[in-house]
Amino acid sequence: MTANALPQFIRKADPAVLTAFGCIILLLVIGGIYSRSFLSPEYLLQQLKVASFLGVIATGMMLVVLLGQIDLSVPWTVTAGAMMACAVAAYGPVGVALAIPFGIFCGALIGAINGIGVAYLRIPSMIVTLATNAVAQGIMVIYTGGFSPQDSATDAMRYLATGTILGIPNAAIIWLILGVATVFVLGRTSFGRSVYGIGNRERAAYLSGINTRRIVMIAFAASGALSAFGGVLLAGYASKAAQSMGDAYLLPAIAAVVLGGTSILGGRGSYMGTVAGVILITLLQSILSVMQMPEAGRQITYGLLIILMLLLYGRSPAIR
Amino acid sequence: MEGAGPLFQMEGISKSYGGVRALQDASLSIRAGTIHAILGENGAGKSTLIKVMAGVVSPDQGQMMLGGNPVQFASPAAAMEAGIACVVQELSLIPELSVADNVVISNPPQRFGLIDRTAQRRIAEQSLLRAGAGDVHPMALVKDLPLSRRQMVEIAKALTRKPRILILDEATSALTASDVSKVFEVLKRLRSEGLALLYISHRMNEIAELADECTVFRNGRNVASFPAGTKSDGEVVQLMIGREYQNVYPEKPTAQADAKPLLEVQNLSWANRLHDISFGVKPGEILGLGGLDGQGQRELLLALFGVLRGLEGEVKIEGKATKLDSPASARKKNVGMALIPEDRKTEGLMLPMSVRDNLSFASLDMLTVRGIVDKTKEAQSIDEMVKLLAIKTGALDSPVSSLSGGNQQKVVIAKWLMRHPRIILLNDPTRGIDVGTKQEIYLLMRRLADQGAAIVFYSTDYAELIGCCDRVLVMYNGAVETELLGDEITEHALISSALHIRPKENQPRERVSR
Amino acid sequence: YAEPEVVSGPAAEPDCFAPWSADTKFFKFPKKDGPYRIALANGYIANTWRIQMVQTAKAYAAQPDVAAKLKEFKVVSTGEDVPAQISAINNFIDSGYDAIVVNAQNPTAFAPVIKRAKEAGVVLVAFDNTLDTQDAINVNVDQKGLGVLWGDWLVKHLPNGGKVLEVRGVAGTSVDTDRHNGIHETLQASGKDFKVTEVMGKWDDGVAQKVAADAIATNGPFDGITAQGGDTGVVQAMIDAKHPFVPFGGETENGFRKFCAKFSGEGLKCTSAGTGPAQVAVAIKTAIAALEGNVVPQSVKLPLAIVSDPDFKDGQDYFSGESDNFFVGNSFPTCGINFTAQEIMGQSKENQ
Amino acid sequence: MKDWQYRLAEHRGTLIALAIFIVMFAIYTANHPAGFTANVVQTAANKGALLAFVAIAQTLVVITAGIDLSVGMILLLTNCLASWVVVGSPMETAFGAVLVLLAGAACGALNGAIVIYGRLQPIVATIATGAVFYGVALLLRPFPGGSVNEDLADALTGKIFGVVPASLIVLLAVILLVWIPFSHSVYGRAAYAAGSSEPAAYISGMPIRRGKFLAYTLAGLVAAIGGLFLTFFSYTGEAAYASGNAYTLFSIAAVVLGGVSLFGGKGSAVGAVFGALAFRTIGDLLFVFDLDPLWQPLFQGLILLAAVSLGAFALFRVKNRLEWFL
Ligand SMILES: Nc1ncnc2c1ncn2[C@@H]1O[C@H](COP(=O)(O)OP(=O)(O)OP(=O)(O)O)[C@@H](O)[C@H]1O
Ligand SMILES: Nc1ncnc2c1ncn2[C@@H]1O[C@H](COP(=O)(O)OP(=O)(O)OP(=O)(O)O)[C@@H](O)[C@H]1O
Ligand SMILES: [Mg+2]
Ligand SMILES: [Mg+2]
Repeated sequence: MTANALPQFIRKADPAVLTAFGCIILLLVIGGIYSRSFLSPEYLLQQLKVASFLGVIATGMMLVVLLGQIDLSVPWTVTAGAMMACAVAAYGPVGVALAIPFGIFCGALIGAINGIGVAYLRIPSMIVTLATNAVAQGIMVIYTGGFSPQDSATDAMRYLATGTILGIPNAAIIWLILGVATVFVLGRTSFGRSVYGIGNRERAAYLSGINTRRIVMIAFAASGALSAFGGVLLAGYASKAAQSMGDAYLLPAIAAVVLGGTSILGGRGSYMGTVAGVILITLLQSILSVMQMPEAGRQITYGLLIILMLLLYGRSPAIR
Repeated sequence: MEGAGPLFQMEGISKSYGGVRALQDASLSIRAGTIHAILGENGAGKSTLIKVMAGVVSPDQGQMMLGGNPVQFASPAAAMEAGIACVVQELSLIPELSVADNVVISNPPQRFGLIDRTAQRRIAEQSLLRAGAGDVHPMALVKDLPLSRRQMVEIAKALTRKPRILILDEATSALTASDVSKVFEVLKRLRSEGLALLYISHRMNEIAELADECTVFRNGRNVASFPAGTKSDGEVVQLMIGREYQNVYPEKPTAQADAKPLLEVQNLSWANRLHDISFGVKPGEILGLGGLDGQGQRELLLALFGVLRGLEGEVKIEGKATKLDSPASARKKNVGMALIPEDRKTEGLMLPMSVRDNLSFASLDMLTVRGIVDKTKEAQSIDEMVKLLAIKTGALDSPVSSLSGGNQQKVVIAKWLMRHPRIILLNDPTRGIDVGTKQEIYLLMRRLADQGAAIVFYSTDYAELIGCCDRVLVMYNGAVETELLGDEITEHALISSALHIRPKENQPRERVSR
Repeated sequence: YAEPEVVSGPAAEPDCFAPWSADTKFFKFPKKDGPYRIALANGYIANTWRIQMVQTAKAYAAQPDVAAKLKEFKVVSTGEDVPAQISAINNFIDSGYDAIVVNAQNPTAFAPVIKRAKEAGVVLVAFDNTLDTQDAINVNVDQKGLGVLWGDWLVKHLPNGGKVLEVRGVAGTSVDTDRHNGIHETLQASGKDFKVTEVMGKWDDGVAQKVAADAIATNGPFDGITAQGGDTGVVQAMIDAKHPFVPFGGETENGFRKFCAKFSGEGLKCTSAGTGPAQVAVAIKTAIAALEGNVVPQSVKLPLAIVSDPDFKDGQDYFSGESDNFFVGNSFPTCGINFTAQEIMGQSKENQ
Repeated sequence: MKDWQYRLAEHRGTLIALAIFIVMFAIYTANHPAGFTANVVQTAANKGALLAFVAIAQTLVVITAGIDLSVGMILLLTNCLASWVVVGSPMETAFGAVLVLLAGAACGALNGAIVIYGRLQPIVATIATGAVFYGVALLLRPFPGGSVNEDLADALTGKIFGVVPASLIVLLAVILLVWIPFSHSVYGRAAYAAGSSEPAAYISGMPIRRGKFLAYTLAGLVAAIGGLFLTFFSYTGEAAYASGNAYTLFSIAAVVLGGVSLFGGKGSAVGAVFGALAFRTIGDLLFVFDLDPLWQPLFQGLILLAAVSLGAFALFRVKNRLEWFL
């Protein structure tokens, strides 16, 4: 039974996902040749933990990309989520208890504004999310400049981001739970089906009686919430929130989703691919950083490797 | 002018898409100065054949000869160079460019290396005129034109290339009778000028009027070639579908029960395009919408389906005034409406998605429990529909884009029938569909009506309206011009109302634009 | 307006306006009557340092004795884009401001503006990221000296050399390069065997923490650490990896100093020095002095706010109850500028 | 409809951008302490022209339904290169400038090759090439510095006859010598057509590959003109990552404000130029309104949000909901 299940699983898997996982193994082998410590469990678990933050953020990005949209408001949504969660923790035990949900809620709010812009005002997502990012930044600047809000993470945030259960980082467990939920939502719920449908052809989805605007709106709100949750975890990891802590997550999130075989045009892509993309990007960044290459060389290698991997499996079909 | 050897020959052409054999050892031979018709049911491989001819698709096997010399086309541009122009089934116009830009697209006039807009305009005007589309403004954007006008532009575009071989793949499927007759004049003139024309259509009467020679395709092969007029329609259809051909239209019920109208429309108006429309449809009734294309029939259907904003007037379902402001509200249980949209590729289907996902897409709300899809129920419903409509597909998990036009259309219909709708709006559902499938659809419509559905059926094909409908509303300029009942539905009545023929007036035609 | 006269020192307030080096020129601008219109052309704003800096500038301009000399004090932040900042300065010049204080996005890019300011007789004072020029006043932090300080600290604590983790800043900036060179040259000059692992922390806690964690997992353990910024994150990475505490040369973030005080006994021997955002006040003070016709050095050397183990005192060198994110070291006593961190950032919600 | 109505419809996006710009600039100069003077216009023009070049570059790619997220990095790369080579005698300077333009065109061509022949999606392909270009810029200028022929720099950022900003003349020249010929050529039309409907363009036998390739290459070239200008403006080169990213994002905003459709096939670089100028004026408005410094970023964000939402008003006139979905 199991002997049969495995080849079936591999046969059904997207070649893009398989290649992405192949690239991960290749990277680890190269890293391992450079230094044995790249294969040490500590290092791998550490990467898994760090990848989880990007993984949570990329999950939201993937939802939006499946719709054929993009979310450029990630940087300041991450920051806002982190800062708001920490800030609310200053208000007594209730504040501490509400810290995480409140941070996520703020992200959902930003996402909802994106959603209104994209779904109801029909502004291209690339530009609404750019604008809301600027607005979120503005609000955070005023907020931290006016007085000094509490910005240290709560114990719960610390625990989620840095704790372990049986040696497995909690962050990775969270990502796993979130991932399973996402796979379920995308594959088995009418929301997920609608997301794919809208990504392929919104007009047809609308005429099929789907409330496409609501779905788009929910997807953006979810993306905002997940970015903010990523921010909350990052704050837990660093044990505090800080301005512009989300800057480093926008391009990697997009790259991870696309390296995982999700079409940037929407309608096609699997969550396993995103998982592979996230791990790939995290490992790549980490190995390049530790290999002591000067920044210039690192950037060039990073760029070239992404292009190379995409050329391996990320090409659109030829017209003929 | 005839009598010489064939101008173009194809031999042993095969083409497979994955597991699907679109063409299998097909051959064809066409002569200059003739119109060669290609017939075949949906998915027979006609479009694939001409795509090979036009350099759009490269064959897996086989040779092509042009004027006796072997040729191979690396791209559409190469085929064009060789004098083959193509009006394809999937329109090849660029929506954001103007009509003039599109017409001269393959070889725009240039001055100093830049496109000469004045000359381009002149050429475009001439071509449009030649194609019988002088009413299209050359500066209008293609995306703003109705489908029928786009088809005319497409023909004008092909003519601009001064081809030796002109291929029309269901070029007339979106056209109304008057446009068709204009196009026919053009085609006949071209034939007399010595062109070879390849003509694909599912409309037998068109082929009878035009063709000199016919070739029938079935399952990717050419099964017979014969001079036009040497076989009866019945024989031809039998060749196409490989079985006996019977009367196309199902029996109409003799008298309607005196039921209350299920759908009622009162004084419906919209944005200068629909004017004061009132009618009702009873359960079991098939109400036809007739008239020239673009007289508001599509808008009427969209209005009923909740797509249009700012409607005036009232829509009643079972006598209750009901506000329909989205397809979502129109498909609700208490309304139970379904719309088979105009353009299946952009409005009916998500082409890259699987047949399965497309089939269940409109019924997700009924197949889910608290938002979660019930897989068993879904599979059951899908099986039921595939059987009901005899959808031909390799695998349900293959993308719906790999189905032939007719089967795609069946998927669109099936996805709505899965909801068991009470009110069914059909927007030209048989466009580009072979006779066999058409017949299945007519039968289905009648069966649904007999089961108590109210059907509103718009068609550009008069014969269909006559054959299927219990009642026909002929529309003109956004209003109901005439209502024809039972035996009143004749070709003569349809055409004269459609053309708004009153003794004195002679309406000048406006330039078409939206 | 005439150009400033180049005169000989000393400056008007020699303790505050200390010249950068022995051969620094001194300027005497033609005296102008007050009150003055002064502008601050800031670049990027969305990080704690810059926010704190802007707040300090406002607070300083609002101090009664300063406010009395000012007719207008205007702040514009133009973001990361150098041309936008250049344009802002041009606009200030065209609008007739008397002095412009600038935190330059790029030290070399302002030559054309400096020219224009000079022609218009506007006093231009640069601070933090200063300008490569002899024609404007620079209020300088000795970035390389900072690197040297950290290098010396490590040399002192690691008499036999060892493995050092260097967490650098943003690639391609002069601050990063200067500090790195300071560290590098000092370690090399010591003659000891230092093996340095460099990673780029981008002066950001999150980034620094991640790269430090990676470096520890692959190249660790280290015998000493130095970081230019994001130091709190670096210490956090050590804690998370259960890396033993080692000598550390770092910046002046409150969070970092909190850690230094807390873990001093366990081996986290720190020196914390840097460039507090309050230097903007020195820059404004310099501008006013110049407008008043006082002698000022072309290049002012700011004192470093240095605190080293075991001298970290709560409530003075760090604030255990406050945010990790702000920069301590806001007082320049020689200039009469004595903001405490709380005055700027510490208006907590209770006293709002 | 009459001919002029079609023409108006064709240029609507550009005209709206022009109107937005004029209104904003009028508010700006009316409140500027120095008023509407040649100096104020020159300052605004220099800053605006720089973004306008990047916006033209972005437009070239966007009309093919692509997007160039590396455009800001090409700007940096060419800026760093220019700070090495555009110096010395007039001959050397001229040679250097040509070299810089070629380098930019090569970057664009690389993007084009990867997108067209490698068949990668432009968004990701250019994220990756952007990293490469930035790396090269950093190799050229590990830290800020370099120099430029200052006479040329001053001439091109100065005023002609003491009134007209030279940067605007250069901008006009780029439009006349690059954009107009391209958009009126067969390849330009192929680029538009590919952006509007690539399969249709392909079936129509248009030279889509060459058209798109040319568009990407010219985008690199125009971005390099921007890079040159940045060098003239600042006399130096700097590989500032954040600044490169900012230009990329600004160029997208400018292009949208300029009525260019991000879905491809529609819009004009002239509109994008006005979009860029309008976008820059948003920043300038800070200067004339006495806002608390901490409120400035929010103010800018809100104006941007409002400006991009302007297009949504047309939505309320849409009577057929299907038009929401293109
Ligand atoms: N791009 C494609 N990918 C996979 N299968 C295809 C593709 N195009 C066509 N086919 C298959 O090839 C067969 C022939 O299709 P073709 O479009 O040539 O039929 P046709 O005779 O033109 O039918 P219709 O009358 O419906 O237009 C069909 O079975 C179709 O499913
Ligand atoms: N979008 C496309 N996807 C895949 N193949 C294409 C596409 N467009 C063109 N081709 C192929 O590229 C070749 C040249 O096509 P086309 O004439 O459009 O390009 P060109 O720019 O004129 O030529 P080239 O790029 O080869 O110099 C043809 O073989 C065609 O099959
Ligand atoms: Mg066909
Ligand atoms: Mg068909």
